Amino acid sequence: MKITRRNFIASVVGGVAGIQVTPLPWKLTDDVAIWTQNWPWVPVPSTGAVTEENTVCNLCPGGCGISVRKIDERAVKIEGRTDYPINPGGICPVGMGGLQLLYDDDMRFPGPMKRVGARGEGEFVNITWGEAYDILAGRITTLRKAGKPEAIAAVDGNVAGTTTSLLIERFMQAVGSPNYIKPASIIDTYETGNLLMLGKSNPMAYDLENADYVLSFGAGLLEGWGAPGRVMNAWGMWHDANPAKRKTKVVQIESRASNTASKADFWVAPRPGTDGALALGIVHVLIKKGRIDGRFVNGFTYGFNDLTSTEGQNQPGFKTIVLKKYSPAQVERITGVDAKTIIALADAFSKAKAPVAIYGKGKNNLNGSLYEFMAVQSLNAVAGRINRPGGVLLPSSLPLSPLPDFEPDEVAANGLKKPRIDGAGTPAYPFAQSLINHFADAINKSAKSPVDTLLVFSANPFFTVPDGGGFKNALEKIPFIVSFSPYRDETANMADLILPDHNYLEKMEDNVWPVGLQYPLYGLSRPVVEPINNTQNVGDVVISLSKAVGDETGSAFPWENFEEALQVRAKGLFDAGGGLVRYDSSNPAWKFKAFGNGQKPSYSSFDEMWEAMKSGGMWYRPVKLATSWQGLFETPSGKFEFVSQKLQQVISENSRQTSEKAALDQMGIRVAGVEALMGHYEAPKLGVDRSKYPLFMVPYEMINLSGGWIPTPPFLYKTIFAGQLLKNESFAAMNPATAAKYKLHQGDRAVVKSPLGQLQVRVDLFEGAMPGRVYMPLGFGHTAYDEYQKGKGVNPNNIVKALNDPVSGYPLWWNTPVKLIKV
Amino acid sequence: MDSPLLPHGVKRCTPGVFFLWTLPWLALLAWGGLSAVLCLWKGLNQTNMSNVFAFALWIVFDLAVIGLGAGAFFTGFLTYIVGRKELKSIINTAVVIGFICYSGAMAMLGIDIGQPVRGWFIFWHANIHSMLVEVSFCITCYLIVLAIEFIPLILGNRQISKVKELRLLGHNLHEIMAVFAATGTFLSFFHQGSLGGMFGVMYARPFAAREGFYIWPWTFFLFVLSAIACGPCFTILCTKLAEFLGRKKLVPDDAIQFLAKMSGWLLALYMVLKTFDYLGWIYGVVPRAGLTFMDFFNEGPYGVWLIVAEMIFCGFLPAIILLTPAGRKSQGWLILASLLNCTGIVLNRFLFIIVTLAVPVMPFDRFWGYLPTWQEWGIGLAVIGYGFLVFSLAYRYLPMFPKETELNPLPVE
Amino acid sequence: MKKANDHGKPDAGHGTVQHSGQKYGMVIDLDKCTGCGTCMVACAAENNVAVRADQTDKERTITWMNLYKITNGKKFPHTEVSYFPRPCMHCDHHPPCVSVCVATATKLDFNTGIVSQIYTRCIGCRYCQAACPYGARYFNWWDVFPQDKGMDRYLTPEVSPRMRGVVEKCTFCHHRLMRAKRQAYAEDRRELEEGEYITACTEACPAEAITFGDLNNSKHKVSQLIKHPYAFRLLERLGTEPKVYYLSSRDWVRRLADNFLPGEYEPVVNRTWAEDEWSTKPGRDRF
Amino acid sequence: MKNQSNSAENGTQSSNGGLVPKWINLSLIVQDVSFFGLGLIGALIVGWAVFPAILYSKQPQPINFNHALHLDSEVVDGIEGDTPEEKCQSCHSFREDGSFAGIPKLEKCTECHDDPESPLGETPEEKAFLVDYVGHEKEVPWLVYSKQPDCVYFSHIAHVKMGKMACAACHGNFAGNEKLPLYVENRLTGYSINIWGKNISGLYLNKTYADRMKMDDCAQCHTEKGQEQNNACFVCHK
Repeated sequence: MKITRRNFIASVVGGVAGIQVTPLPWKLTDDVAIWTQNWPWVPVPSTGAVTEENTVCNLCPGGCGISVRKIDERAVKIEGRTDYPINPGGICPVGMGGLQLLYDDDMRFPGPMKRVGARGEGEFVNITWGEAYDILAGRITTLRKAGKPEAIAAVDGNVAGTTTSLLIERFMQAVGSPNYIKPASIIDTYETGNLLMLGKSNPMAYDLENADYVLSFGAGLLEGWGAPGRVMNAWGMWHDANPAKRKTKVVQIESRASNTASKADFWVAPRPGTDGALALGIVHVLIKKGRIDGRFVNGFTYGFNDLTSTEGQNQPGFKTIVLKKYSPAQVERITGVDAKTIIALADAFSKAKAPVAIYGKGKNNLNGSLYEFMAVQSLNAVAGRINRPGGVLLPSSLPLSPLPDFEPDEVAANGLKKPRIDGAGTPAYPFAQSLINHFADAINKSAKSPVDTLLVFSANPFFTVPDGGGFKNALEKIPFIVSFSPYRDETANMADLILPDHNYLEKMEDNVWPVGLQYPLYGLSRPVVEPINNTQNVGDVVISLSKAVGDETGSAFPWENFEEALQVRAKGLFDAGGGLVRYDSSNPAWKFKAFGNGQKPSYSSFDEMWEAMKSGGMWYRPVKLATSWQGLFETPSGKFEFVSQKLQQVISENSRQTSEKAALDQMGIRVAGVEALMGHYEAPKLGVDRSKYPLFMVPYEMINLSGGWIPTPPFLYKTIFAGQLLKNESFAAMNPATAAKYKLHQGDRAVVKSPLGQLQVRVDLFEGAMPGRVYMPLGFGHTAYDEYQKGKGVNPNNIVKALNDPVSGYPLWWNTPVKLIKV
Repeated sequence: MDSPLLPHGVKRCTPGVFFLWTLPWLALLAWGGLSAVLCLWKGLNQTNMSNVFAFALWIVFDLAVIGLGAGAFFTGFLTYIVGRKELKSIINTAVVIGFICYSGAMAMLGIDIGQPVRGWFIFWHANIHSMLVEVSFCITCYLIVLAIEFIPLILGNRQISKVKELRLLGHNLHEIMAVFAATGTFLSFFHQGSLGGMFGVMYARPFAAREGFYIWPWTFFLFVLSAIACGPCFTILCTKLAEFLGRKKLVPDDAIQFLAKMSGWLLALYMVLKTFDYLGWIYGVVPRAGLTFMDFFNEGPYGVWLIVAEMIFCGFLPAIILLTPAGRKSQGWLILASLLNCTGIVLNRFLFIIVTLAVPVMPFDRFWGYLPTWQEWGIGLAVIGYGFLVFSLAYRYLPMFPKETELNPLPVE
Repeated sequence: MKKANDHGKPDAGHGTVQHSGQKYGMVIDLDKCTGCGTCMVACAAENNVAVRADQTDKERTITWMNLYKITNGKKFPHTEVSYFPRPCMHCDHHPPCVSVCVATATKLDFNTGIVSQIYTRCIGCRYCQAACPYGARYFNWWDVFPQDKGMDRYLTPEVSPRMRGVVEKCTFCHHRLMRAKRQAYAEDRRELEEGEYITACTEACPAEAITFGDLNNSKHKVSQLIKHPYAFRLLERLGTEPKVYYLSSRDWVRRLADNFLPGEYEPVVNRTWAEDEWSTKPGRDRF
Repeated sequence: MKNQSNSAENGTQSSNGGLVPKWINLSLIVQDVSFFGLGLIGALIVGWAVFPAILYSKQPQPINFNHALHLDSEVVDGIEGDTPEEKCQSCHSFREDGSFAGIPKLEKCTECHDDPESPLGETPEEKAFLVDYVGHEKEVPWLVYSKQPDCVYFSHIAHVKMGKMACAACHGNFAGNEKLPLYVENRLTGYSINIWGKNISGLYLNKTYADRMKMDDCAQCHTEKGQEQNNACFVCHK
């Protein structure tokens, strides 16, 4: 019988009716919903055994104690340690985002690579470690054979004194090149200053935790200065909810309402670069009011009172000069801070039980000004805050054993006699270790690059040097560049050869004396995860490389591997004795104890100590004062020198060839006589037509944005405010009054133009910005890494026109004359 | 060529012309279709909605059309429950419009939620405390009711009614239509109300929050009232549009006039209550939240003018026109009034949704603005296209206007 | 203020209740807060929060813990900046988001005081976002997880990654409570010590500005801190009864925590405090 | 509408003739019913037989582990414990932090099966196991019957140790298994059938907790045991 349309409909109706009483429609509805709950493209993190591995964060010289939470072999979270002296519990945002630096493939090199694309494109192909060594060792050997080892140069971003940096420096000496360059950081300013005033380049030791009045000259306490973990923890203590426990007052001296300035108890805003004058203004008031520490000043200082020169004539001393030149009224003219405030500051400082004046410039990444630092130290000295609880302490450096001496071979010896390309240590910059800006200038000035092969370690000078893009240009001229960076940073993209280091969580490394800490601490980080890429610890690489170059160089590195080298140095810690390798936060290392702190070392042999250090990550000694003033200062006078005789000697030596005037000019000093030998203020000679560039551009640093060679973990961009970055445009903060002059409103686009270049930004109207200044954040404007960073904002370093800081020769990066052009 | 499908004794344009007429609406539908695919496939990142504007254009459209569609249940109520015979000549139109509005709204909601496939959780895991659940339940049920009310009309098609069973079915449905009208009225009352309740209960959003009676904030009742006040006007507008386009009278004046008068009274009543609502809000809720009325408008594009427009020009003005016999009897004024009335309800919904979300509650939070993407417009406009299409089809092939033949007798050949 | 609680909508069965068990809450000291953003990063890292290439789209990025920047609006050099770290407030009285949820995907647990959010139940209608005055709820507009970059390797199994189209929010790191309980059970304990369960942001804050604990337990530090004269909550007068408290010695900061009609705000200095455990000196004097 | 009602009237008039209205055609009705039935039956077959067959995939375990054998103290010693739970935990153990290790890793097996060359028994399964896994130090890719989706948090220690529940209460009696059952997975949801339940209809007459591991079952058990507070969402969801 044929099926009519009617029959068909009937059966369909039957089917529809029937299907309702089967699971099909109902279970399907349910299952489809369940499917959306388990979409295959949504990752399901694997489970497993949980472990917490303790180590030390080496993303900045601060060196916080961290513990990495692992699921089987996978690291899933970084947390602060409570059993580490620096940071009881917390860490900074960059450290917190560290795992993204470990696991973001696009940000890292998979292994040794060779450039194939044009420079800067970041096009590389994989090679083996063997090939990598051959290429590099071959090149070095050729240069040595040609008798031009000095054509090899190294830029080393590792903190001075770390074993890695010592090995790199040693390697340069072994191959025979004097051109070992380090980017200037605040540490260099401290050490030079201490060398002049204390006679030894001591680590800076501010006893913040025991101070009750912290007068911070530009130190970005909350922007990442010192050891951020330590400083912010101190900040928490200073602001205890219980007023009874809230003893410490913080005063921030800075031209912009930074977090530190806003959160401080009081904010003083002098013009950028005039902090020194303000410090001396306060000294002036203290002297006037007789609130100086006579015992210290008379007993243990040199140059406070008038001096008699070698020729026997009377010269004004520190006191006379300060009284003459730095009265509140005069200082008000220089700094723009009104005299009343200066007097009030002096009163508060002298009334406080344990005040301390600290010096800094934002984070530690960049240098400060030598004379400014000396002025601030003078304030501490006048108030007798040297080697006093809560003041500036004078601990001796870590008792690490030096690496054994070695005899450079002939080639090397000759090479080392050649002058440094950057002119550091020459009469012009007698105290500078290295001058990265001048290094770049020298290359840019010469027709053919004096550097043939550049080795870059833990640094990204292309991005971080405040030189208006000078280093970038230099890189283009250098024939062969080798990067040891684990990250695809700008400098690495310029490189011809990549020998990638481990990520900081994959490697063993030491952390020597976190910036500003008041007691000796040696941090030791260890691998907490297996290397995920084909990388090698740069320490080991240098050792292998030296052997690959030849026996002469190899003989300078008599160690199997990097850990051995670490042990050699750590031996000194053991021999010194009394070091602790375990920490209990209930007994803080910064607390002064009547009879020591009663803690005894928990080890009896070096090996025990070493194992304990590897698991605990530390060796430290609790804070203590130098008991005797004898030999505390290693200056010619054996005292704290307001007026530096070391500097005097150098100047007089230099003057011998020429005139004193010429000698001073050469060093960039614009005052003469005793004043040139002490902390003072001198207006920089801009050499720019201010009518063309009426404003100043001041780069500023943020704690939630990595301005250094370490990339910023993507998570941190969540913490960036709309007024700092929007889509791919970064903002320049300026005072509404300033903006109004250029008819600029919130969010408007404008070009910031300096003699060295221009950058387009968007305008952020900020009442906390000093009128006449344009503030730009450091850390944006990367042209490398991955989609999270590339092309986000602009990098102020590219337009910084930095003058030389007198004597030290480091760049004055905080005062670039600019103009604004509305777009 | 489709003449056998056309109702008896009416004049309709040629299929060609009709096809041309549908083109723009089909285009809108296509646009909407594309947008819908994008939103379902790629997710709601296709829209400009954000964590601030969690509700946006689509919800405004939803609430607006559901409000305008209220003509269906209210006319049904008047026709079958109250028994106003003259409305029989317009009830079909009202039902069709209602059906269009509700089905359109449902479609939009389906795309608006982030996990459409889980939509049925609303019913399965219902949270009885949520006004939105009440809305969902009632709207779904009422859509079914509307469909049932629509059936007899469809069965009235010349060809379909040739089948005896279907003809009878349609006839019988007609007999019991009162039951559905009653159900519809009940359901509508609650979901129209809950739609208002949705916003009134947001007690942490001072701009929307309202006092209320037992579990119902005042907005609950106001939304019902505003809906039945403007629903009929929308029906009138649609009829007038159809009459204008068909160049003929379709509905006797008595029906129109009665609806207009009802609208007028209800609107007037609504405006009075709404005035009290605003006053109560301005002097109660707002200061209690530490704010003043103007605080809501000191930033952004959404100024106080919105409220002025809602109350004066789209509220009292149309009410007065509709209540003055002369006003509602003159074609022009009637249409103007209806237009204003409908605009008023849309404005009201807009205020409750967009402005509520645009105004920050935390003093240090900023004011946010919002502009829809073409995908959002696409889906919104598609509903309009869909409406025109269904309405035109119904008009062409179904006896939507029973009085049409009577009002326009064909010339005897 | 009490009045404010009673107005508003019928108790959706989620009204202020006598918490049978714990009532976890948080106190954030804004004087200690340095605005560094570690809490935000710690939160994102702890809870597998998605991160996209463009995080500046503040209307759509996900930040369970969000930092709001506020200034006193004074002219240079008297300008001050401060920050409001804003997790979910875990409102205790009839949380605005809970009663509106259509699918019962979010609830207030009376035994912990924590407002839960179940991603697999959420249908993404976003009514809760509209109802929350704190902007604490975030919708997953995208379906992103940087698997391709290998960044899914740091995802923790303790929090399930969210799929597109659902709402998520701060959970007070509820998984850490589970973790702590599991540990306690392993040690044959049922009760938790103070500090055994704290959120990731509490743990991470380098200034120790965040305190977390049981508000029902008078021994816990939080229940003492909330009695501090400087203690206040966000939008208190709406009657949501947040379980997140703030401390600030600065009046301009406290004033910004809620809306006030002229003359309504009374500075803390004039307020005397019953248990005179803390003095009420204004924290920020000139020097 | 007018003309419609007219036509309806005509219809009824015409039916006055016979007992059955003229327009009712019996043969037609019979036809309709039978075709309706056909459709119905077809649908039932599709819904109850074909659909489940398509929906679920079946796979065997990589190694057919014999629980019964291992737990037979005559044959295997070293699996200590007085209670069944302790016996289970000697392989399916808790970690120090209270988390549950679940199916043991290879290292657990190799505590006894340490030498790939010398099997302890003579079953082919063991030989295969020794060669393929112990030999290559490769983890066995076990298929987990009771694997909950990622959104679920389950604390074994809370149930087994603190709640004193028997493993078998939820997992059924695996101890007695000579063979491992096939692993049956829902193709659409990826759920093991042990979670949603073997009964495709989801309707059980007298269900035991070993039949299913759905949320409702957890909630029901909590309620029965007076643990309502543990029905709070976050107790079991993450």
